Amino acid sequence: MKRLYNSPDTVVSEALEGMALTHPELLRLAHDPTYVARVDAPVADRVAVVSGGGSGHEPMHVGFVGPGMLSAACPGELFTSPTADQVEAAVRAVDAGAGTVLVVKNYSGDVMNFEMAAELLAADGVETETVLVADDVAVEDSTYTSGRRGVGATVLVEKVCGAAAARGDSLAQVAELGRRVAARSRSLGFALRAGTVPATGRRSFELPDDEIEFGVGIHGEPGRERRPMEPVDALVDRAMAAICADFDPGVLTGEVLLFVTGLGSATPLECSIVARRAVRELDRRGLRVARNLVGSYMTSLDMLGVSLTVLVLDEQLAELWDAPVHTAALRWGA
Amino acid sequence: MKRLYNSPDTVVSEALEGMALTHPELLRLAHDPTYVARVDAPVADRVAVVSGGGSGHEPMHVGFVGPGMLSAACPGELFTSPTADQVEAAVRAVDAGAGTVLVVKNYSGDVMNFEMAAELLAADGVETETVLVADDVAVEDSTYTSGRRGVGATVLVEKVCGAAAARGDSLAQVAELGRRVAARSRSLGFALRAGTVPATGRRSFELPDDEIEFGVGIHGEPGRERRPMEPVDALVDRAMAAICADFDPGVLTGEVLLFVTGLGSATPLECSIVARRAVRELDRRGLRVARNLVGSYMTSLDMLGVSLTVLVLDEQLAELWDAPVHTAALRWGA
Amino acid sequence: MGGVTMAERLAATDVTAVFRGFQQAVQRDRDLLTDLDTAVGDGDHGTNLDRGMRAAVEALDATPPDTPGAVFNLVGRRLVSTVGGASGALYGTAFLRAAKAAGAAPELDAAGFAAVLRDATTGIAERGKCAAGDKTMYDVWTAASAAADAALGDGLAAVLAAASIAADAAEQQLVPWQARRGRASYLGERSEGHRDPGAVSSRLLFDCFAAWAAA
Amino acid sequence: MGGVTMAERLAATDVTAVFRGFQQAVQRDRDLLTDLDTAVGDGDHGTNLDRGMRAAVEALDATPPDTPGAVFNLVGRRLVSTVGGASGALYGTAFLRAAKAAGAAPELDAAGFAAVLRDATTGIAERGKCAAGDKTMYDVWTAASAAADAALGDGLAAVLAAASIAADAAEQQLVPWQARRGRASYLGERSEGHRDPGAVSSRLLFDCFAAWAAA
Ligand SMILES: Nc1ncnc2c1ncn2[C@@H]1O[C@H](COP(=O)(O)OP(=O)(O)O)[C@@H](O)[C@H]1O
Ligand SMILES: Nc1ncnc2c1ncn2[C@@H]1O[C@H](COP(=O)(O)OP(=O)(O)O)[C@@H](O)[C@H]1O
Ligand SMILES: [Mg+2]
Ligand SMILES: [Mg+2]
Ligand SMILES: [Mg+2]
Ligand SMILES: [Mg+2]
Repeated sequence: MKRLYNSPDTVVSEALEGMALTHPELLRLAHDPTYVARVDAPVADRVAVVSGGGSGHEPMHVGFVGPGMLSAACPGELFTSPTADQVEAAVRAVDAGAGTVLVVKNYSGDVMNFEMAAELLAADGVETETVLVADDVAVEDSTYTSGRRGVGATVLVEKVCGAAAARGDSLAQVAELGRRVAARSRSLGFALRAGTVPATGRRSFELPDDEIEFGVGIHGEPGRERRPMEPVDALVDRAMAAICADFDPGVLTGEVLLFVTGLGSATPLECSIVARRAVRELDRRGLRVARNLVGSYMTSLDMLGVSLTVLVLDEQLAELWDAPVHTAALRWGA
Repeated sequence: MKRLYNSPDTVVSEALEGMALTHPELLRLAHDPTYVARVDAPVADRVAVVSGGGSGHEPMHVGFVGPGMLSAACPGELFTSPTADQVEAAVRAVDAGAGTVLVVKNYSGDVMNFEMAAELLAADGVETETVLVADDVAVEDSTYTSGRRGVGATVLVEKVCGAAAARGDSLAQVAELGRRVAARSRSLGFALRAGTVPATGRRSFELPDDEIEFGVGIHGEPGRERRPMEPVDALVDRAMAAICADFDPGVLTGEVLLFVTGLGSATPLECSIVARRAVRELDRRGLRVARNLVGSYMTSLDMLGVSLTVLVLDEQLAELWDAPVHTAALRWGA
Repeated sequence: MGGVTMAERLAATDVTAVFRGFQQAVQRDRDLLTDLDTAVGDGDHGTNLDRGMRAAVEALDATPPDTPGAVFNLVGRRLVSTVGGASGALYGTAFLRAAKAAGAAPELDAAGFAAVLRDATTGIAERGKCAAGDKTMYDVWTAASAAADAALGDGLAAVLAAASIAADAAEQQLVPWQARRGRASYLGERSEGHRDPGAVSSRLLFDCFAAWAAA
Repeated sequence: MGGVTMAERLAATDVTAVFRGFQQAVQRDRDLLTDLDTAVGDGDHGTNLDRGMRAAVEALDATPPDTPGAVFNLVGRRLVSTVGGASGALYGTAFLRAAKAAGAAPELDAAGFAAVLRDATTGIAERGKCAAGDKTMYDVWTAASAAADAALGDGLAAVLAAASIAADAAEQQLVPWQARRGRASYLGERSEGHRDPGAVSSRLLFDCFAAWAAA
């Protein structure tokens, strides 16, 4: 399948060069090992926030590096978590002595590589706190499995931690706020078509014209369930039902943040149509969508689908969400 | 082909409802006729800026409504220019007595409907100035044809006119600046795959696996030339050569703004890879890319391709580009 | 012209009947028009005109006008406000000009119809900034108008038949040409060999006038 | 074990030769590993391990280490810094633990190898927070390690052969199970009936040790 690449091997490195070339005022690209840091890092007396993961989810994470969000991002190969080396080097580059929060999506590879980096850094006196994101209700949560995948809530955790760090919160405080966002978020995604893996030029799974993958992940893995295709409103209702049912009793009240992300090939028209139904569904449940983010912020190559996230807000989280942010992909108040 | 729609007939109306629901602080959606205006319009003593065009190019134009950019947008049916009624009603809703600049892409349908609206408004004492955008070098410019299509430069014209209007420029001044941007911009796009028309569920043209459409438009019409597929750098070079060769002698010097827009299904990775090469190509020609915008800001449903625009900056245009803008799709300094 | 009595005047109800016929023809050939427009344009001509003519016929049903001019005016206004695109502006302008030319006359005879057609055709040229040979609907209208003028002496039925025959011929004649206006012009030489969607829908309109006369 | 003389000790050059063999096996079976990972994971296991083992062999070529421990250390470090993903951390941890267990000894005998394997296997369990039966590469390693321990008395060649046979059997045994760790676990029951990519690549590694002994 034709794509806008030069060669499958250079997709990640060329895209990173492109990002650095078009955002010189914001980003610094380091090689061997690869990471992307704020040009002005380390920022004195501020906790650093570092994330990373496999590439193919752009703008996450590199597009979220900048004042008010990430201090650095470690992009791995396509869908492959970064190496411990990358994480270690990125933290060393941005840590200002106040410690670093690591935002880690709950995948074996990410967890293990960030953990190895944290061990190496700890041995050297660099303090880190890990915020694990595991919001995907499509996956059964059990101590007998690897637990849930981290998906959309990652973006929200990064925004809130970045804002807390910017206002001068301590390492423990920034981590606590990140964990609070993670704990109060639930997500679910569905796909009509898988993404195209650059190396093979093939889709990572094939779907007949009348079926979809419900509860799909963002790494080309098939979803939890294959279902018949339905009009998008029905799919949104189904996703919302799963998301809302998963919150602990009593948690899901008051004001929420709705995050709708296209997974790669969903057009803005489609994202808006999904958001319309999601807002109405939440409304119907007596919840107020006090904040929202709609667009393609966490993708899975060119997958055709969306992922929905609901975060139960409190006053502090709303305030940190509204705080200024200046990154390539998310910007306001700055 | 499966898409995230409920029905082909409701794509535009539901997406507009979604936009209005998720941006209540910014947008007001009017029906019969349909338009989207800034909630705070008319803004006293300020020139209004109104644009519009067929839907399917989101976030253009509705995503550019807000302080510092458009006062209102008139979304037509998919790929169909808005009716004169829509334009007339939108202008009446946002004109503050200081006149309205109409930003019109050079397509017969757009030109004629905006012209009819302007005639009706003039008869009623509402002053308008039209800025025609015709930047697509893929189309031969000749008085014996409809002239060039308006593509990427539209976004730049809307930003600059919006900034000029916000600082209090007169109708003539805002229009002059818009025309200056239009005159100093050149664009070209190419596509590896056409978009999927909702009504038919089919692509608007089919391409074999080893061919592309070069000089493609944004309405599903085939390009000027069908060419063999090449690595993306070669395509970017080819586009840049056509763009640069088209400027009048002496114009293309100094600082430029590079605008790379994905046409619907180009991933952020792909847009960055294209931007990387485009910056280098301009650099090689002795031009400095002083400003850039990279992302999917003007699309053609889910077309897989990109469009490149080069605007030759001057001090005033750079300043207006940098001025605060707060819209759903473009936001900085506010 | 197979009718028993020759139709020599168009009253409001007659023009309304023609537009109903046109609406049905457009609905029937919607996919053809859209396919033609997919090849050289943006694939919406059938949908556009179908949407507009439905709205026009609904308006005619709701408040039946009592002069041909009022029928043209209502159809023109509905097209302007529901179609969009090039064809919305062009058909809209044509019918609004036709309305003006028809004035308050209760009926149109051969000369009246030819005059109306002349003004409508001029309206298209002005709105579209197009000329004969640009390969647009204007070529069909101007051919029909010329034929109508030439047949003036033979009465209304002959005028309508002549216009329809000329429209059909013009539409076919355009096919090999290169488009110089509208979206098809972006294709340059690649527009050659394709039928022009607006020319085809215009031909349907003139066929409906002729069919009314022949009924 | 078709060799003329039985290989009873692993020197640095021997371990290096085994890793060269592993690199070639991974390169040869890269697409298989990737296809297996496409079915239950994210389709990168072959590419990941191929990238890492190429880097490891390059490093071994550039600065040949002179103890088995140093070989394990170099390979482990290269994997940690070039692979990423679960397998980078797991293979990396395993070989770094093996290096520690091997210490500065110039050669490994049967007991030495079994001890190294034991520690490496524990490293995987700790890093992966996994247990036997989770359907991961750990099942292969723990089976190989147990078999090696059981064959201790029969010498190094027997230990390596036993480990390889046990690894092969374990890999096959996993197929019908449901995965409980790693990406495949997200599939729940849909993981049943699929081979585990990490188990298959681990099996290749033990086969390479056995092949060295049998050469
Ligand atoms: N400038 C013009 N002058 C005359 N006719 C035109 C012009 N532009 C377009 N047309 C006619 O309009 C038709 C296309 O109509 P339609 O598809 O509904 O509008 P759009 O081109 O805006 O999508 C063409 O086939 C052509 O006959
Ligand atoms: N938590 C874990 N414990 C043990 N082995 C694991 C664990 N997670 C993954 N694995 C192993 O790693 C293999 C996948 O490796 P690879 O595809 O390279 O990494 P990733 O899953 O990050 O893409 C699986 O087949 C499995 O054997
Ligand atoms: Mg992986
Ligand atoms: Mg159109
Ligand atoms: Mg059209
Ligand atoms: Mg994998």
